[in-house]
Amino acid sequence: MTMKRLSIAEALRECIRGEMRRDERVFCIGEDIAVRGGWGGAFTVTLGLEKEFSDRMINTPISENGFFGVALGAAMMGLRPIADVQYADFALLAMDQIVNQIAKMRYMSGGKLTVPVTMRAPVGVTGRGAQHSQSLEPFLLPAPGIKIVCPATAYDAVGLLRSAVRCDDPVMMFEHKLLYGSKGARAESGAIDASSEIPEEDYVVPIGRAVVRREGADVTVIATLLMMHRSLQAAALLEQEGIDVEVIDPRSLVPFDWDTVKASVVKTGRVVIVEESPKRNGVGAEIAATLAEEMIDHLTAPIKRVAAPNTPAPFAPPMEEYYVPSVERIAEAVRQVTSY
Amino acid sequence: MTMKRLSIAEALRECIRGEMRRDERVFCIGEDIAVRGGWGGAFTVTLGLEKEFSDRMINTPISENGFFGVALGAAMMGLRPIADVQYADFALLAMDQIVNQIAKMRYMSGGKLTVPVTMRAPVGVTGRGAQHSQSLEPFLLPAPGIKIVCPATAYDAVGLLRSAVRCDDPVMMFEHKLLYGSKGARAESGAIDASSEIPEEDYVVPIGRAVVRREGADVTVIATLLMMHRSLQAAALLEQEGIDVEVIDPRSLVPFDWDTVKASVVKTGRVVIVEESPKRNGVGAEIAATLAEEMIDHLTAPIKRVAAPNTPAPFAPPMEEYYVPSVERIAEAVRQVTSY
Amino acid sequence: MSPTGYGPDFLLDLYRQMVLIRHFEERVKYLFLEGVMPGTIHQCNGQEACAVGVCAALEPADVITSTHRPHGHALAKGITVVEAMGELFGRTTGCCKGKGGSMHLGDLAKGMVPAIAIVGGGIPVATGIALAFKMKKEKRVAVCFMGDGATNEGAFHEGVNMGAIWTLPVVYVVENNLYGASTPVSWVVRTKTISERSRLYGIPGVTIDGNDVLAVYVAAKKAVRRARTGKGPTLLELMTYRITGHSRRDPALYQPEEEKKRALENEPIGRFAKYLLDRQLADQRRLDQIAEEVDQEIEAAVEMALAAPQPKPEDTLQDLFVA
Amino acid sequence: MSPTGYGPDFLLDLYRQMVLIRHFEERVKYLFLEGVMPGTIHQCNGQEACAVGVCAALEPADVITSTHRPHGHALAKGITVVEAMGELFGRTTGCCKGKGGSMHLGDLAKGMVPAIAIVGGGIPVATGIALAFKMKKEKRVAVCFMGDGATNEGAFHEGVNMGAIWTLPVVYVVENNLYGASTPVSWVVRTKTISERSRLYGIPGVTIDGNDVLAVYVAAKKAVRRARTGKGPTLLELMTYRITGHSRRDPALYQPEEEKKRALENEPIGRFAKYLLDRQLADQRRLDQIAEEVDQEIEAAVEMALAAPQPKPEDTLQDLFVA
Ligand SMILES: Cc1ncc(C[n+]2csc(CCOP(=O)(O)OP(=O)(O)O)c2C)c(N)n1
Ligand SMILES: Cc1ncc(C[n+]2csc(CCOP(=O)(O)OP(=O)(O)O)c2C)c(N)n1
Ligand SMILES: [Mg+2]
Ligand SMILES: [Mg+2]
Repeated sequence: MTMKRLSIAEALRECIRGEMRRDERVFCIGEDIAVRGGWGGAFTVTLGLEKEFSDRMINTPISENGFFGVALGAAMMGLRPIADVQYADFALLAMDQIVNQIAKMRYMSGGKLTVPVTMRAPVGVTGRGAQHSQSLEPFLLPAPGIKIVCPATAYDAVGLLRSAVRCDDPVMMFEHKLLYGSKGARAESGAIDASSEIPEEDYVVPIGRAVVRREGADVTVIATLLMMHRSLQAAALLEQEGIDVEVIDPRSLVPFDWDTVKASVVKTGRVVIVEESPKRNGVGAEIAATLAEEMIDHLTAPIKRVAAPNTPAPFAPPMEEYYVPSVERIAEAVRQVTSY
Repeated sequence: MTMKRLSIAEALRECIRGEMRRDERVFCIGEDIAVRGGWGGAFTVTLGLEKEFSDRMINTPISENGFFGVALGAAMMGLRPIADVQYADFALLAMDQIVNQIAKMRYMSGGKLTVPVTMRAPVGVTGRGAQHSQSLEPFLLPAPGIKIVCPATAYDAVGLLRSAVRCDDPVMMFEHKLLYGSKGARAESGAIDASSEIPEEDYVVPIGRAVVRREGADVTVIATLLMMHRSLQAAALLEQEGIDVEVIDPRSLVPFDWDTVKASVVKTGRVVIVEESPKRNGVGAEIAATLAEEMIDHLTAPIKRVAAPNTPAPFAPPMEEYYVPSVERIAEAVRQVTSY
Repeated sequence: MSPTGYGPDFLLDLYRQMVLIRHFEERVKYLFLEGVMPGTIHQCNGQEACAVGVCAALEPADVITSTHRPHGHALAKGITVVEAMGELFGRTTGCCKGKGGSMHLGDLAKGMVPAIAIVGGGIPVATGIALAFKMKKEKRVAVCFMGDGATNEGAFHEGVNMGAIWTLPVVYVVENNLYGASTPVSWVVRTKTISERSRLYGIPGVTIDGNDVLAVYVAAKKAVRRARTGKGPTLLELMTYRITGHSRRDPALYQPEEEKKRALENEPIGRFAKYLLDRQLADQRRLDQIAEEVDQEIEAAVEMALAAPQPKPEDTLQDLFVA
Repeated sequence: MSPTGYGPDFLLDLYRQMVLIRHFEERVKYLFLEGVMPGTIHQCNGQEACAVGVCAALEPADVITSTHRPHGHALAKGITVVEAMGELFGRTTGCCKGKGGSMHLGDLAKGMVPAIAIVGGGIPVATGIALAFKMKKEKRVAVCFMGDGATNEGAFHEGVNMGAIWTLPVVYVVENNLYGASTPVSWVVRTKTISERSRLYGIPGVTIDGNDVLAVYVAAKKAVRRARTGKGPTLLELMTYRITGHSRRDPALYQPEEEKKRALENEPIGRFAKYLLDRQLADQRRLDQIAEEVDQEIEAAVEMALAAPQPKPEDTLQDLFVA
């Protein structure tokens, strides 16, 4: 079994290439994804794919609501679109097609049709101000009918994208700008290495399965994407203080792997949930609420959520730094719940 | 002080009329709001207002994203629009203008401008299937920059709308189709009487202030809109079983009146949160999460959320009845937490 | 009226379909007002020639999208009265097993996507259906029904533009009934016709008498052929009128009496009956017989629907995901 | 070139503004590549005549909306170099106190809404600004800057349609630089010009050489007069070219070399310099002097910005709500 070390952007590109070779029903649709001399979408994921798949890289006008609807129509006819927006913020323009149509169509049909649409959207606060920074997970979690995945490593990105493309249900994949490892003109300052050894073989990461990134006995930290990496850094820091942190990466938000999380909570009795969105009704709200409903007898300290404040993302670096949960803020939250 | 008994639809109509008389900057914008022989929006709220305010009832094309953007532009120039969508579901078409523009504009300007936009949207599952039934609260709670109110009575509808129109910030008011008391061709089957005695004088209900609808010692039930009424019915039922239920109507979701809720939790130690949305990341998620973070030592039983299942709204009546939390389901949840 | 040369079977079938839709709507309205039928309804009385004329130009494998006002489209595309009535009653025998209801009638097996009740929402979807046909090199055509009001939605602009730039096999059919809900089209559209809007996208647009079923059929046939032969979309504007309320109990007081009166004189079924009688393609007895057959079919469907099983409450939890 | 009859002060001011914008962009690019300036940037090199020509036709009380590429619009509408540079550096002296950044430059006090970086997002907003002017019976005009790519967004359709049906005092300005990001306009628009799209809404549309600052000024003047006198919107398409990357370090490899070369020969500042020199409205020394003054102004602004206070971290929590 040969392996290659790939960044998330590279790994996704090779994964899409492989899926398009494997299944001619798979195609890509989005803005700036198929221009020679262009960037392969906003973060180089589809770079160069138009050379091999000239007919299956549909480069759209700037019409987000429109092309998500197009993806839906094509999917109902048996194709398997991968639709991407350049920034998750722009998916707000397509909320009708995503939430009212894509998510509900199978249900409204009485289960008679399938909607195998894969959607991709980059999230994260990265120096671009309020309209290019949102983590859209909280806006899609309340929408029944869409599976949601959030890979933090290249290995998971490939495995989850394969699962998504092969799944007959709509799947939204949120990717983090600072984890892509995009290169050249599209490199990001502040990027973190999320590359992995990618096996040659055709593996998948099942949707709905969490992974324990680090085992620990004292406290359970739950985080995805960039916050997962920062949580691992915080855990390393806390180790020196004698705090043994378990870090769980849910990887999928819908369906959510409650078994893994609950098993950890039984063990540690303490929970910190970290996310990059504003706190109100974020990802952590549902996790904390469910644990409060179902696990209260196992909790030996109050649950703690670490999140952005309830404001849009500010531009200036000192404010942005304050806005996004830092390693130190995560560590401090862990200290609080362990010293409760 | 003279009073008139008015339904919510009538009370809102008189309130809007009063605000438009008081302040010539106030105007209404939306679909089918100003047609003679029409219905005054989808639920008769603006019925006939075009006779008195022919220049200030802006009847738009079917262009939701567009007219919310128009409202924003007009508001920045000093007018005070009241924009409404016919069903909250359609606000998903306007999420860019609502979430990316209206909510962020003041913040992005560094606090230099104001966005006095009032928005109104009818919610509730009412026999119309999956695309005319959503409660949109969960989709706006994660968007910083919008205040959210949910009046359950005509008194509150007037008081909160006055506050909203006079407030320099964007306010979204969710109204419930079954509480309007709309008449004639627009009457709803299954409607509940939410009418109130409306004082003549110019009162307001401050945004961010909850109300205890029923005092009780054993358990705190938190609910807005239709679910508040059903919770009161459940409380009446449970009284006969010797369970003393406190029912809190937050009325505002942003800002949220934590003081009132927490005081109640200190007293009862038990919490049931009821809502009409699918459970995942609903209104109850944030309330439960916050209580789990801040009030865990006061809780003598697990928090319980009563909500719709994580599916779109089905059409057929037996399924719809199962979908929307009933008085009995609320009562059963209360019994569970009190017998814990 | 329209060019002749059609056989009487074909013409009488068009007639039968229009009568079926009209009587279906009338029966449904009655059931609704009686309180027997749940939900809300948007009916197409007066617009039958649009659904029937367009769908007559389609193959079974062609696919339509529809709107909040889908009953006529469904029946014209081959959904049976039993399947439609079952769905309106929310029974398991309905074409969406009771999950959809009136506003989401449809069945892909019959070439109809569950109707999309978000105004304009079907336009990008139909475009995507056509994209799939083109990519799969299938000679099928997508037809997108919409109202005049829908042409002001952003989705119209985005969807039609993509259909145009990619030269897709799709026909955009605008049933212009002069009102978007209660709002007159003249308030919200400044051009004389809606079909002119097609020029913006570089595709042909035509305005047709939408109450003349044969004119509709001829124009649709042409647009469908254009689509099927790879020449791209057409915007077909069908001038018609809704001779009932917008929904439920709407008395449509915003429609001027004079206008309503003219519309009643111009409604498509009476006009087509006259056409058939004038040319002796049928006699009154035959037309009456059709009406009677149709009524029997509807009545049987009502009875079947009322006798059909209701979904179980917990069926709510089914049909969301495949796995 | 364009009609004359303008005083040299006016013409030299147009020149000065264009040079200011160009040099501002060049300095900013350098600061950005050096890593001194935070964030991302979208620059308007080559498109200066659009911003300057249009804004020269406006009164201070008129209001513009802008896009992800707003530096030129901001400077042309009267935001000072100090305020703009301060914002790009995220300082409290910036026109948005560091909350906005490059993509949200603006200040209503100067008649510019904080720029809207959602493509097409400003179109309904500008329409609403114009609605307010009309309702308040103020003789002010709204101008909406957008790119060619933005005209495919639903927001374009909805916004321009409302401007048209209500006859609002608004000018829709399309800077057609032949690309939406990397995508050629010919891939996504089927009509020859974008200004033709105006016909869909029943308003006038014209296509102008957007690298000819006087032609832009004349056309804008006319459209603004039309708006101000209550005759409604105009769609103004300005043909131009971006002679820098789309953003940040983009090498713009999708722009053919030949096309780039022609564009450089056709860029607006060189052309206008030649116009001024040919007509002896200025000599080279005067033009050099302008460049030097402008550079000093920019340099001073950079220094001020670098010396200006950063926002405090907790300032993040301010400015969301009034109360
Ligand atoms: C996005 C959206 N906005 C508003 C509505 C409410 N609504 C239902 S039908 C209708 C009018 C539609 O007009 P038109 O497209 O002309 O179709 P018609 O009703 O005339 O058949 C409106 C406004 C809706 N269903 N969807
Ligand atoms: C709604 C939305 N979709 C996509 C983008 C990403 N994006 C930023 S600029 C741009 C191209 C815009 O093209 P155009 O309108 O022609 O303006 P130009 O960049 O040429 O000035 C795109 C796709 C965005 N900012 N907003
Ligand atoms: Mg209509
Ligand atoms: Mg462009």
